[in-house]
Amino acid sequence: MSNTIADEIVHHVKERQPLTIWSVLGNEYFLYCVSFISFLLIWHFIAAAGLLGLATPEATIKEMIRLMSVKLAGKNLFGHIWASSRRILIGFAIGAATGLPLGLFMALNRYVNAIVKPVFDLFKPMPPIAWISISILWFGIGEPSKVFIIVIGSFVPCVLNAYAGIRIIDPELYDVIRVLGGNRRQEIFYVSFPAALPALFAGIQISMSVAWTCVLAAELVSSRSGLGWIIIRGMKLTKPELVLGGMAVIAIVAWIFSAATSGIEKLLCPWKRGIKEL
Amino acid sequence: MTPKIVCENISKFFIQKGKQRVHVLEDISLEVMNNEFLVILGPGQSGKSTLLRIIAGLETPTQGRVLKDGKEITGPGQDRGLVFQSYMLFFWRTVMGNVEIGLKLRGVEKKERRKIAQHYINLVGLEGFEKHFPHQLSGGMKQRVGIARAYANNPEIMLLDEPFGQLDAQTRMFMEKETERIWQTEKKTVIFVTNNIDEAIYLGDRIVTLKGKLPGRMDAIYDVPLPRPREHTDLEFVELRQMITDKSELVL
Amino acid sequence: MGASPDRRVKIQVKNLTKRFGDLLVLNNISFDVADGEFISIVGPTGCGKTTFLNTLTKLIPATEGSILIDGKEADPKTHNLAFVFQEPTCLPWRTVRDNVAFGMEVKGFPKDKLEERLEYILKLVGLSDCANLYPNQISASMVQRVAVARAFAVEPDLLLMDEPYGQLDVKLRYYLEDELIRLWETLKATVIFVTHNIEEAVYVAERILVLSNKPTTIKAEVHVDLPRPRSLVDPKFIEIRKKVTELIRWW
Amino acid sequence: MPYEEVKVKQPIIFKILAILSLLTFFGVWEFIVDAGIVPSTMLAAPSKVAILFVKKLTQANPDGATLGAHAWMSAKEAVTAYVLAIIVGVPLGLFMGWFKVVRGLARPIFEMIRPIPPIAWIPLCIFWFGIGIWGKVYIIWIAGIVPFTINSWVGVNMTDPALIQMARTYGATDWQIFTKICIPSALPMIFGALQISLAYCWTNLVGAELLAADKGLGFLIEMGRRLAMPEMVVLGMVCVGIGGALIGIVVDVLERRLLAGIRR
Repeated sequence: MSNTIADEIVHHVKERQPLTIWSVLGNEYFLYCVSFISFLLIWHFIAAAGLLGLATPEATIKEMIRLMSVKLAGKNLFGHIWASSRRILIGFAIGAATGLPLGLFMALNRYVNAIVKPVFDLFKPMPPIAWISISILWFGIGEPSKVFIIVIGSFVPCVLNAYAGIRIIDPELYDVIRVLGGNRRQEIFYVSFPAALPALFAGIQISMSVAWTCVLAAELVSSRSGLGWIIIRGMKLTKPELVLGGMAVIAIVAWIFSAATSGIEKLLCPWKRGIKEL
Repeated sequence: MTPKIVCENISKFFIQKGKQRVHVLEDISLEVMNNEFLVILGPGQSGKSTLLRIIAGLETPTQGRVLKDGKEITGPGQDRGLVFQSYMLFFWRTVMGNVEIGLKLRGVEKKERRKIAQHYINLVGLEGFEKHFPHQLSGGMKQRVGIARAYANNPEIMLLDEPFGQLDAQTRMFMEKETERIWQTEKKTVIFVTNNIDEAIYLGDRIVTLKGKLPGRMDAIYDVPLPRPREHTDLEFVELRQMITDKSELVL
Repeated sequence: MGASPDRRVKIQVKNLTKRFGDLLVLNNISFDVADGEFISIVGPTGCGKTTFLNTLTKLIPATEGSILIDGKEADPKTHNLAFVFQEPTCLPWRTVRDNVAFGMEVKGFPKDKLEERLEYILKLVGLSDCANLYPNQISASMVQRVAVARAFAVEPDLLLMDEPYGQLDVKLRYYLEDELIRLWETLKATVIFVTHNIEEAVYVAERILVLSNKPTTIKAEVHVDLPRPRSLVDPKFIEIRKKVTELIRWW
Repeated sequence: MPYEEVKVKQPIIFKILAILSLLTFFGVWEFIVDAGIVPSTMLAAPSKVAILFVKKLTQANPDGATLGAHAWMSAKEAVTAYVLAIIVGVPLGLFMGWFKVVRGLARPIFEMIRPIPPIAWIPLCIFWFGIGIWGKVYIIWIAGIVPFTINSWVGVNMTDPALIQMARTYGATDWQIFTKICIPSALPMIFGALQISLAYCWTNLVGAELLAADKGLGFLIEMGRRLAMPEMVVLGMVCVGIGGALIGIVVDVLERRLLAGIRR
């Protein structure tokens, strides 16, 4: 007995279309290429015409390749990437390590919730970037102040998602454990934690992207290394290829971080592998 | 013979949205014999699932009480196994992981637990699917896992809450046949809730009907004297069904 | 397989074949439907029923063969096809009235005709009282009746129903089946009714087509010439029911 | 009748705990600053913040504008960018969800720009727009548009395929299906983006103002740091928090109204 409807859908996808001009023009991947190439071309012509103060894509790539070997403020490009990444990793680790358990506790225990939630709600609407100035007052302009911002930034989404992850669990799943003779502790270990795992990862993804915003903001305000600093440096030296290159590198590294998180999620949640996502 | 389960004048009120009191069940009294297959038949919204959850110990009745072997039921326990309408499988566990969960909760050691679980996986006909995750199974297969999970915990009483409500007519008939086969293989007291009259007559030793619309009230009790295995197209089957249908009310 | 010779043929399905790659799903299906006929289609679970319906309504193209309505190739844009699905397909943001009107809107009925027919259909199906309610305010059976009303409203050349009453309880199903027969008799539509429930098929249809397992063909054709209203305990009824059951039994 | 209205009391202990928790929080804060455990150059006591708040309502010094002027500036930027994000993001997402060609052309660019934190645009914005309002509006817009586009897109994608099939069998055109089926069923998802987008906007607003502004709440915070006035930093943070919460409430009410409108 197989799921026949699913079978049919799979076969439908496999169905071969005859190759015509229209099917190529309408193909999504073909359009992706068109889009990508025209994006680069338009960028090139705007820059070459001297409009908007942009550097051409070629100049940007050349500059980035140059930076791989030439040191800027004592670090080559990889050094700066690592400087930003290290801040994120440390700050994020602390934020998640405190935020996730706190969110779980709040969702599982009404007393913890009643005590923590009012104070947490005070801080929730305050954007993490607003903490930059006070962070510098507290920790100076060194590493700790930047890490602190990232801790704050990743803490809030972690708490919120851990909390929501537990709250959206179908209460009947707990009934399964109760009917089988399990106790409250077993309900938590066998249902709450595994069922909330996908939501935890969603929180981690959001935290990651917030962390990137935070690290950039912190580096833009005050630092001597990192990708944010490269951008600011480019602005101060009026070298647009440095600004654009910095932005491109940030996009790539941030994308790698998010892809890595998805990879870990797939590894830890094998049951999600077969479920289609956008 | 003393009854296995006795419901004494059960009434149930729910509080909805923190301010609405809903009367779900009124004055339900019934007895279930040992190894009997009892079907509770009622239309949607007649409180039949609530009655089953009260017997399972997941809800407490507002009035009245439920006795098992003469002792009052105060909470859920391993002696009663429940099969849910919406399967309620642990989507993060494989078929094996789902079936063995009850034994795991009781600390049965791994080898023993696997052996028992495997036995029930085979019994429901899912051999070869042990490593599949629930989302890879069809509806009928999911509910087989649900049944195996309840059986593996070796309860005295099986409670099934509209287990085949989401299946198509033919798969449903097939699953009814399977249910009968499993019940014949390992006899247990079964309370089976459904809104499908064919299913009720096909499976039940006795049928208790509830009246539609809340609060649910007892309507009638029918004996089903037909020999097993039964056929949906037998004249006696159809006539009994006609009789029960004629006596029930239409809820549009 | 032909319809009765004294009736005009409305739909002709000729050598309908569907392949997905190397997999043959529909194997050379041919049948005719007379104007105003009520046909049931039954088949074992997993018999490619979904593909069959989707091909019939042109949701997916057939590999070979053709479907002719009044001698012309069927096309949802020119012909009035209507489909009542198994799952409820009411638009939750429209009232019952606007849901029933949806099909006619898409078909571009002129405004006055639309209004007039809308009132007529609502009254005929007995939905006038809840015409201004939203789908989430009415019961599941009512939602399905709205879908049926919407389908009849467009004066369909062909009305396809895919197990519309599958999950309803028995008493309700009898009621809705009787209502469907009444609508069909009043509005004279050509209906193809697909179901898993053999009793239901025998109860509503003039003719039953039995599908085989994959690759799907028409395995048998059963005429149901019982007078209406039909009785479920009539020995003749039970005999036909048994016959069809044997034809598709797989359990 | 099975339904009747009753009143059920929530256990009062949770309310007491909540109030106690807040009191303790402010008490400890006041105490550690007053007792000198934390130097007053690093943190200001709540009382001092309150005094400055009253003062800043009317005085423009030392940072050049009254509190009201700062808040008005921030609100103006945020709302402009937010509205622009809706106007551009929602149609973009809807079209990307339904029309393959639009998706094919827009998706690569969208995916390339999405991972860049909006803050990273600041140098370009300063070059393009100077430190006036439009540079900040651009950054906030970039931040706010992403949730609207994604949610509209997902909303269209999540349209019940049965509804689309139903419309197809009636012979509806692609455009009819898009307008009559896809857009209404995507609406709840789009409303879901209202809050998310707002949070992004507000975060990036502060970032933009910290770095390139002469007025606004972010600027107030940054001035507090430069002038070594922790009470001004905290005041700015509190105002940003309150502002965010207030707009959040407004959007929440709006969202409920609109959702109730389609759902009844």
